Amino acid sequence: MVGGFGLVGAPLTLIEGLTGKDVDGLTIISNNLGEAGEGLGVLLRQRKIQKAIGSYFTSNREVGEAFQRGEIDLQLLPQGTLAEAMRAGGAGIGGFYTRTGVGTELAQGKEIREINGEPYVFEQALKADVAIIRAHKADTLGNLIYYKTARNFNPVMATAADLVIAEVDEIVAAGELSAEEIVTPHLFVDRLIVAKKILTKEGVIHRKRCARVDCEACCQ
Amino acid sequence: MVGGFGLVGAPLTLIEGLTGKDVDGLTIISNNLGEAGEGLGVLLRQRKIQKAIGSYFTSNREVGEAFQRGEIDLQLLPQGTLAEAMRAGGAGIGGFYTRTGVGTELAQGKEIREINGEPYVFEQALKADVAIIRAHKADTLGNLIYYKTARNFNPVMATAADLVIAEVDEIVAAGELSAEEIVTPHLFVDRLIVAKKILTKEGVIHRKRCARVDCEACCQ
Amino acid sequence: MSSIENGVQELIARRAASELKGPSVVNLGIGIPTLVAKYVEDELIHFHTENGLLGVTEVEEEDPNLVNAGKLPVGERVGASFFSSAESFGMIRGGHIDVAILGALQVDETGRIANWAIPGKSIIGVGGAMDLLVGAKKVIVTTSHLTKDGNSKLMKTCTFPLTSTRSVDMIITELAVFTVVNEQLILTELMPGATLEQVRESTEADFVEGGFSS
Amino acid sequence: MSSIENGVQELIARRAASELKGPSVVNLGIGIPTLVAKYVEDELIHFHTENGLLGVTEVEEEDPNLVNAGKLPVGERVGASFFSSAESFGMIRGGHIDVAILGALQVDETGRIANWAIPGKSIIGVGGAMDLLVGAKKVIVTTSHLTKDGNSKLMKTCTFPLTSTRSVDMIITELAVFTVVNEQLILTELMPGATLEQVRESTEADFVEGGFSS
Repeated sequence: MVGGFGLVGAPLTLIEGLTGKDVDGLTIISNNLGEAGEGLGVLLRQRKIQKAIGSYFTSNREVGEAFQRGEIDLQLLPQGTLAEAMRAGGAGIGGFYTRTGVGTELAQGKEIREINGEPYVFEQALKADVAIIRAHKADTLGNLIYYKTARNFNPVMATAADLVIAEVDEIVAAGELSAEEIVTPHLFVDRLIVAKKILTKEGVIHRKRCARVDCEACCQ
Repeated sequence: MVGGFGLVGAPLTLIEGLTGKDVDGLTIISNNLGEAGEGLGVLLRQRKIQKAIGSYFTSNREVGEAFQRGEIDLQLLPQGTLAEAMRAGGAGIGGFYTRTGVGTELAQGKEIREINGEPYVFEQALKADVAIIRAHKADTLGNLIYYKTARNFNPVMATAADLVIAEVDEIVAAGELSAEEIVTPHLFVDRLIVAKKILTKEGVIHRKRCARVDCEACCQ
Repeated sequence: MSSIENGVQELIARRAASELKGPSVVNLGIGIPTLVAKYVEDELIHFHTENGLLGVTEVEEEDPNLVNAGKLPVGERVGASFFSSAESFGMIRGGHIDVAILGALQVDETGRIANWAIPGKSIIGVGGAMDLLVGAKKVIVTTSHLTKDGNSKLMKTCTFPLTSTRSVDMIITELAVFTVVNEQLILTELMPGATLEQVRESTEADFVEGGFSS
Repeated sequence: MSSIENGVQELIARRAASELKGPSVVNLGIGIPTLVAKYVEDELIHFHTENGLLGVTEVEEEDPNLVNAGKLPVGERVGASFFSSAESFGMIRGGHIDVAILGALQVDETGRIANWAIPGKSIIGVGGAMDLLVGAKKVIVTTSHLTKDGNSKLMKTCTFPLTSTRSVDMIITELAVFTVVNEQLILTELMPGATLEQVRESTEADFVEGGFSS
């Protein structure tokens, strides 16, 4: 699983790390596959992705091209079903019924069940071996908070993978995040890194230093 | 639906309001029915409750007595299934599969389905006409934040009823609650009142004034 | 985009805006729907975007991490809140959104729409459209009346895959406003400058001529 | 409660505490399990309570709105977080809790437990026990070996309704520690002062005598 809504809230540093790794045959669960040549779009060009499960691959025109060339399998889900399937995976729910998609091509071949007189379609939970996500701040225990609409799929993915790696702007001492405002409690998070590749108004940039005052201590 | 885990996080002022109303035949969805003679326990004594759906009625011995006398119907759900059924109701999910309860008396008569080789039991969503809940602070738009473990079932009930009335310690101006820390966005909340009956170390007390500095303005 | 096209879009957006009454929570789709917000002044109308924000407002200072579902920069109003995609679609599917304003590629004569896929092209994107159609209490479609080739978008039957079996409640084009009652299109209003003849000629779908004002 | 009973409970709780290794997240049930926390010093062990708190610690200043699942006042440690019941049980069912320590009324010889209902009495409470049994990675039962009437709680078959079809991983009583392997009880340890004879006499369930230390 890879967090983000397009590039917003995507773990760009971790994705870059993956582009440098000798892996292939990946199944990626993510709303999109980045943009052409950005974010997950780089992994697509490298043909490391065998299958993608998401809701809106249209944001990267190269996905459709790769699909037509038979280079990638795509599984399309309505965006709410995608989010809910991850939540189910993370919360130990095996599957659920939603009205979304009933009577459309995306419900073809899926079980339909009437509940209180309305038709619902059965959808299975989604889980992943690894989730790479983007948060704003982590504390040293791994508690996370997010920044504005960069939250999107990240908190739900944090619950739904065996190994969860979070990329953050800053790591603060335990106790600095209020117990009431923590969105992802630390039990969901396995590893932390500080973001080096970030989304700005001018596009994706590399930064040598992270946002910490004592940057030297954390970024070499 | 009535929020709270026992008396903790229960909307005691609203419950008291209900005890003074000429209603009966209520179906109450709540983890417990208060304690003997406290919270929902008062409604029980008044025999206003026809049916209760919850997970732990043991905390009020009078529930078992009323049940044995045939004065009340009880539907018992595992606590996680209860919470999840409300979440499903609020999120437009018709029903879901959980492993919880499989092979026990609480799954009797319910559909069992195998998913990835494991048996799961089907549970239907729960919705209510009205939810009365307890929060810590509301802003004037109806956004809510909670206080410590008084949060419990309140946020999920806020999503699962046609009419949601929240009882709070304080109503602040819109903008005073941070956009990142709001737990219940205002679209879920229909009415607000300031709590007059509160849980303290010394038990449940009435207070004449609320917690606001400008109390006169809000509590006559 | 030509300035005529532009003018048409603004006209439709303004008409859609006048349909909104507070208090209500409104989700705006990509394209014409996004334009609706600037014609709304009622403070009791709150805009929701499915990527996780209630309280969308016009952008003041551009922030790459504060965007709407079309990935365009937006602002947050006082009293806004952020939440995850799972929570956001819980709001949508759970019936907590009063109005969704969506674009459409085609509308059939029962008011059902197609707006996510074109036969012959790879089907690779759906986004939140299907969720909004099942979940929003009221759905308003804003669209140009004709395709670029001059064919009616209001058809007897959609030739593109349907987005939902649910009929929308209202269709607003540059020529007319239709309400949908019992799966039937009712012409309730002519848009400024449009004639009944024009609407009849430009509409393939059967519709009932309601007691409309022009 | 007599001081002997008290001593027995503390003995069991201390033994259960020694089973915990950080980093881990541990959920403590009502009764003896609650006592376990005070014997744990490892800061990498975090206590979870299903009513919505990760980071339970001993109470410093009593707060009526800061309680555990037994509704007893607790404290919150640095780095704690609060969440709703729905999220809390998502953690439990979703496999995010490493260890649950629970009480039991009966344990059968395959390691399954009954701890929520007594036949003949109205069944009016279950709480979170069933969720913890299906969700926690490891389940440890702490219980007195005998009922108040002197009957073995470790039985061939439970006569009370089962809490789950899942076997627990370990049973700790004042007499012995059993691990459960392939649905079989293995005696792995005698508790201080207990003899093998005593365990044999007090245990109705069949068990294997492992290579244990006393």
